[in-house]
Amino acid sequence: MPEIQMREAIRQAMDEEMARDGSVFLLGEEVGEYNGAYKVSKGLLDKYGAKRVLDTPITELGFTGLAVGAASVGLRPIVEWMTFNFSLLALDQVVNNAAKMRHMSGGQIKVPIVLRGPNGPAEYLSSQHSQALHSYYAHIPGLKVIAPSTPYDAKGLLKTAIRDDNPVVMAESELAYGWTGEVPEEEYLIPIGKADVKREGSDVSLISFGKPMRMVLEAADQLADIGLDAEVLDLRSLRPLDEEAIYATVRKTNRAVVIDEAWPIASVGSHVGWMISKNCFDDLDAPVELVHSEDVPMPYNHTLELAAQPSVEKIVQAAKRVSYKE
Amino acid sequence: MPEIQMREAIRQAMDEEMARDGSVFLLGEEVGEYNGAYKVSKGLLDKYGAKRVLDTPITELGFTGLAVGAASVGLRPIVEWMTFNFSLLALDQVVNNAAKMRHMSGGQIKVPIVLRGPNGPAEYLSSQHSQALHSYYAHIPGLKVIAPSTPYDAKGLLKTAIRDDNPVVMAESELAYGWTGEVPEEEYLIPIGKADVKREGSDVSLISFGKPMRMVLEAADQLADIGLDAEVLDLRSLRPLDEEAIYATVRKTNRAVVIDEAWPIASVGSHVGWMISKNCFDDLDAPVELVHSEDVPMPYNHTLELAAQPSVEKIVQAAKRVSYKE
Amino acid sequence: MSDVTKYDPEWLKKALRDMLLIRRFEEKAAQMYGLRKIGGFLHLYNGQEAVAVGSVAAVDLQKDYLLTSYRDHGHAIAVGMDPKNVMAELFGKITGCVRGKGGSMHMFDVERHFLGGNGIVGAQIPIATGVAFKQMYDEDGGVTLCYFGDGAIHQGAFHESLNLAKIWKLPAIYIVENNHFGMGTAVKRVSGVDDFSVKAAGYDLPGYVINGMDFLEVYENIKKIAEETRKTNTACLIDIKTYRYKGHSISDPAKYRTKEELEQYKKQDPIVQLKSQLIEAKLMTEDDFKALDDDVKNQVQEAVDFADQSEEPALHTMYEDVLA
Amino acid sequence: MSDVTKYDPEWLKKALRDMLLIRRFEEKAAQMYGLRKIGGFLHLYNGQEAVAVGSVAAVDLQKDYLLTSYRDHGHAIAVGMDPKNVMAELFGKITGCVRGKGGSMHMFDVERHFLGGNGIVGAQIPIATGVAFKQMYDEDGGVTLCYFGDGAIHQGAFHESLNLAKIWKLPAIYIVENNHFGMGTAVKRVSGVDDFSVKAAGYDLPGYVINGMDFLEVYENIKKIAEETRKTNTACLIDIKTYRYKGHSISDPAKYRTKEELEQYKKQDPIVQLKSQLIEAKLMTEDDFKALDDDVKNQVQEAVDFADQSEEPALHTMYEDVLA
Ligand SMILES: Cc1ncc(C[n+]2csc(CCOP(=O)(O)OP(=O)(O)O)c2C)c(N)n1
Ligand SMILES: Cc1ncc(C[n+]2csc(CCOP(=O)(O)OP(=O)(O)O)c2C)c(N)n1
Ligand SMILES: [Mg+2]
Ligand SMILES: [Mg+2]
Repeated sequence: MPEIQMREAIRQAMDEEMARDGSVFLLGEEVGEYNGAYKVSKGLLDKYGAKRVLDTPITELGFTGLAVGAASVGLRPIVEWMTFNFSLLALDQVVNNAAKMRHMSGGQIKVPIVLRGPNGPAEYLSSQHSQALHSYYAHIPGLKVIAPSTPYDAKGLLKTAIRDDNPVVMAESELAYGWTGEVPEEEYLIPIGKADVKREGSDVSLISFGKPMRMVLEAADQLADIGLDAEVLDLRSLRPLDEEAIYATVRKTNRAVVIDEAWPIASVGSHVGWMISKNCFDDLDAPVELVHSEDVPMPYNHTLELAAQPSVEKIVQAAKRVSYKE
Repeated sequence: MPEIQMREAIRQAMDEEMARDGSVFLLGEEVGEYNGAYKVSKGLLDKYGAKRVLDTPITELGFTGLAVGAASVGLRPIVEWMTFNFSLLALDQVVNNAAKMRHMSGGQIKVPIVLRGPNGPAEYLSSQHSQALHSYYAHIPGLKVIAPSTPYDAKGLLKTAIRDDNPVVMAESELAYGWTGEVPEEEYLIPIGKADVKREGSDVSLISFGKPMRMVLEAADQLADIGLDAEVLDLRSLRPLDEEAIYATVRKTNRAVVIDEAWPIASVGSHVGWMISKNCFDDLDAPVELVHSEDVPMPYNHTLELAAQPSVEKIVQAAKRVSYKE
Repeated sequence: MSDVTKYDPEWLKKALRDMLLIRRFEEKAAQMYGLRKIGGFLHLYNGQEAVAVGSVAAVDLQKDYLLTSYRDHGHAIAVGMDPKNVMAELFGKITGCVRGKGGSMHMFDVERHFLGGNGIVGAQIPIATGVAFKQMYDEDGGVTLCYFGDGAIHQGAFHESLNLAKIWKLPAIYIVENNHFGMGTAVKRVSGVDDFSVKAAGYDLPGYVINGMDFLEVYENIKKIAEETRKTNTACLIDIKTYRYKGHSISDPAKYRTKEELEQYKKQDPIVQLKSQLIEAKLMTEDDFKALDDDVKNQVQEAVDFADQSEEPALHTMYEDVLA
Repeated sequence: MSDVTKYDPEWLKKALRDMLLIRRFEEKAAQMYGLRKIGGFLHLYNGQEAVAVGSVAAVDLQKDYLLTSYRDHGHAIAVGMDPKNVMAELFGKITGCVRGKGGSMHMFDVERHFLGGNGIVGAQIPIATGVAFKQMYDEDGGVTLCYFGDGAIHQGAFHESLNLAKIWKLPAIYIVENNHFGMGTAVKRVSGVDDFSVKAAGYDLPGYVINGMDFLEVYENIKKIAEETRKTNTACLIDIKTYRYKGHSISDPAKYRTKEELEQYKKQDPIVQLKSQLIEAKLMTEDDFKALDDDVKNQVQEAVDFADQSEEPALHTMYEDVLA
């Protein structure tokens, strides 16, 4: 299987779906002539032309709302937000229209839109540009939310998202765009709502999604070195959550650490922590730990910036704590 | 002590602080000539004039941002959002400026602003107008978030909020504006970050905040009838959370039900559920239950609308479940 | 004032009937609210009938679309929705046009190309721009009518949308239903300009002003403008001056305006005007009008009966219509 | 072209020095980025120096304020911030003007009335409007300069702010630093109009166009406009035409424009122009300029040394500056 970058996997998904279905189009800031701020859409303008790959003005609310409207009458827009930080400006259109139009119309309308872009901290960008905002989307009924951690997952999930008749938010990561992984040449789809065991283990469950997954797998390796066999569950989908898979791994290991790069309060991470605590109450041998970002705006200084985020070290420590191996 | 309505308590707090400090002013849609969409600001325009009580155009992003700017140079604005549903349009200015300016300026700037208005479902308003969005604000470092449940708390907390040098979001409730309660004539302040035991009990802890508190107290009465002595903790502040008070009540009763009228995923309610599960692991005799709104957009039909929300019945059932009294 | 004799009398009477139907529907809705059959917000359209009826008459809903705000009963009836389903929606019944999910603010009829019914002030503007985008994308010759209030025009969504419509050549017709107030706030208290059509120039788009109290004036102007838009794929902005007779919503006593101002507008009542024109042109008698009105009242009463007798939605329907 | 002999030669040389200091500072910053002393985004101001220096010279920072976007080093230096603290901020050091919290995009100096440094395109527009609100509230005679890009003007925040400034009579001066591109996007690809000053009429505010490649033209116009604004409390919108020599940020090769276009603008370089005028008027010699440049380069090198030798912030500072 060829090894490709995450950005290429995302591009392939869009490319294949645009080739398959003329109603799919891409819009966003710099997605066309500039080939994307992070080169995710590279080559798509050349291939599909300016009608289907549209450079927008810097108007997140306007172009996101426009895409919601276009979706409500049968097109299948893919909106690229240059980053999720800027999607706050568009949130009203996502929460109050994309997620509500089907409901408000009593089921008459469907809104097949994909909203995607990099989420979470990159590097050296300070507080306005380093926010993991997936919890905002995961909170809202009427949306689906996915957060892939490998090129394989990104391609399969995005293709499914584009074909889904509902609004799907895909949280990517700037730092992960360059990550490589195997992606088959033949077509495949990954269902939304299914978590994936990325590593089997029996001693402790590490549960995460998106960019932190790489640290989580590294932490699992380090834990193996000290005799702790970690199972790693990649949620992949934040709405719906794959409760069955979450409980299955915890029931197997009796210990859980959830890793979410968001701030802690009202996060997907702490929610999963509560779900496990409630539904695996008799199975847990230790409290569920959450490794999260420090509850502060992100500093620019790189040392502080790294210290503010989850790390392999923090994950290892948490796993040791829940295993009473301190 | 005089009994006054919640709206009157909020008005008194604004009135007293405006009288005390000329830099405090109020702006929002219909707060002036119309005396407030829910009559909370009644009489303030007459008393303080159009310079300090400003009717804004319908431009949530603009007037909220304007208030953040005014606060950054020393004024103390109170922004009334007609409802929190519309505050989504202003969220960028709250998250990316109000909550970040102090940080981005390395501590040079303070942003003494209060952002308040009704949050959560009222009645017969369908999905765009019936959202409990406090979790969005509670998620963000750099903000404080309060949610009073009585006229007494509302007045004392709001006065503190207006004097606070940080951005404070106060989640009120349209349905609660008419609730009455005792409020002393003499001045008092309530610190932000302190929860309040609204009812002492020994069998089970009911933990909530804001509008659902009234149901929670009613549920406690019903539980008493069947021999369950519930302690009721009113969080009052959602950021910071009063962890000490939360753990104290759970350590006393060994059972907890959290009630939050928001959707469940990534909510303050499930976060508190996780915190308790983690920090009172050895104290809990049953999993922490969460009573939340159904994970759907709010229907207009009143029967469905009520069924979608927490209710006395649901709270009682949850309390019975955690007490193994089903 | 336009010459009514140019037009098919039956077509004119249909327009008169539509406006009257809206008026009587709204009166009845207000009454039902008083009886607590309806709850929540109820934004009535009395006085503005010529805007919805005149503009809908001027377009072709086979290919054209319309979207508006929460003040949407008039548009719902103008596009031909059965008042029964509109009233049933107000009653929150399963027979309502959106199954009791939306109530007053969210009337939808996708078949008739009426896409709501939006409760967030200004939010329909980008959405409508997207519908026009689809018309451009498919080159189907349609136009999209986007109605919003004099209060909504200050929202950022308006600004972003008009620029998008301009640069992408979208056939959107932006209509300010300027009823002079956003809730209790008079236009002049919150707007830097009196005439909203001047804002069009900021996007290099054409701007127009139309008297919205006259059915034929609305019809003829929108007809001309819509053809122009179809031909040029150039969006435009129209300031239609109108007036709402009732408060912002049913709970608003509307103390912020004078009785004289209200009476001034009532003298130009669109229904009375068209009726007088028809009578003057001998296309109708007072008796004909009376009969028409009785017929309309019957229809509205039938709508109420239908709504009243309809079932409430079953509890499980709460989980429906969330995801496709 | 303005007559330099009208002005105090020392004042002119100070302006020349400020522009040169910005230019050399940016060149050095780019170099330091290459050495990985600086990370993240780095938006350089080369070419636009006359805008910040000319406009700051025209106002009184005892009472006036300014706010801009992430492209903020030029403004920081123009208001008189020590390049040491600006460079140290780029290096993420505790001696940086915002303690290593903000980096390139968030320069602040409250004492000098410079309120950043905002990373969200257009977000400084409502904030600046609020600063002008405070000036109105206190009737302190100040004005607020709000700079933003040609890309930012399409944001809803712009539209909402100008209307607010108009109706509340706020002394805000909205300056589009029109460098012809928002990242890789040429103005004409995303704007319905070429000349942004026309948008002012939509709010009944005055609009102006200024050549931003000429220090004195910027200075004189802003001076006049600021006095007008102070007198009338009427905001205004200025389209200042300028050009950025470098890519959008350091990682952008700027392939979306021609070398010819760039050369065209470099011929009007604001520093070269003012220098030539001074030499022509015999207020300065080539040697004087060389000496000035050496002095500036020294100052920039000192800033680098200072930044380099400064400490990183301690870990616990992460928890500081979050709440007051
Ligand atoms: C974003 C938003 N802000 C505020 C409101 C509350 N609100 C509902 S209608 C209205 C007034 C709108 O006035 P206008 O646009 O003139 O429309 P009209 O009601 O006159 O038809 C307001 C402020 C809302 N629904 N949405
Ligand atoms: C709301 C928002 N959207 C997108 C971005 C990403 N971005 C940063 S700068 C920029 C271009 C801005 O262009 P312009 O306003 O012309 O300013 P210039 O960079 O030319 O000074 C974009 C799209 C952002 N920072 N904020
Ligand atoms: Mg109006
Ligand atoms: Mg630019």
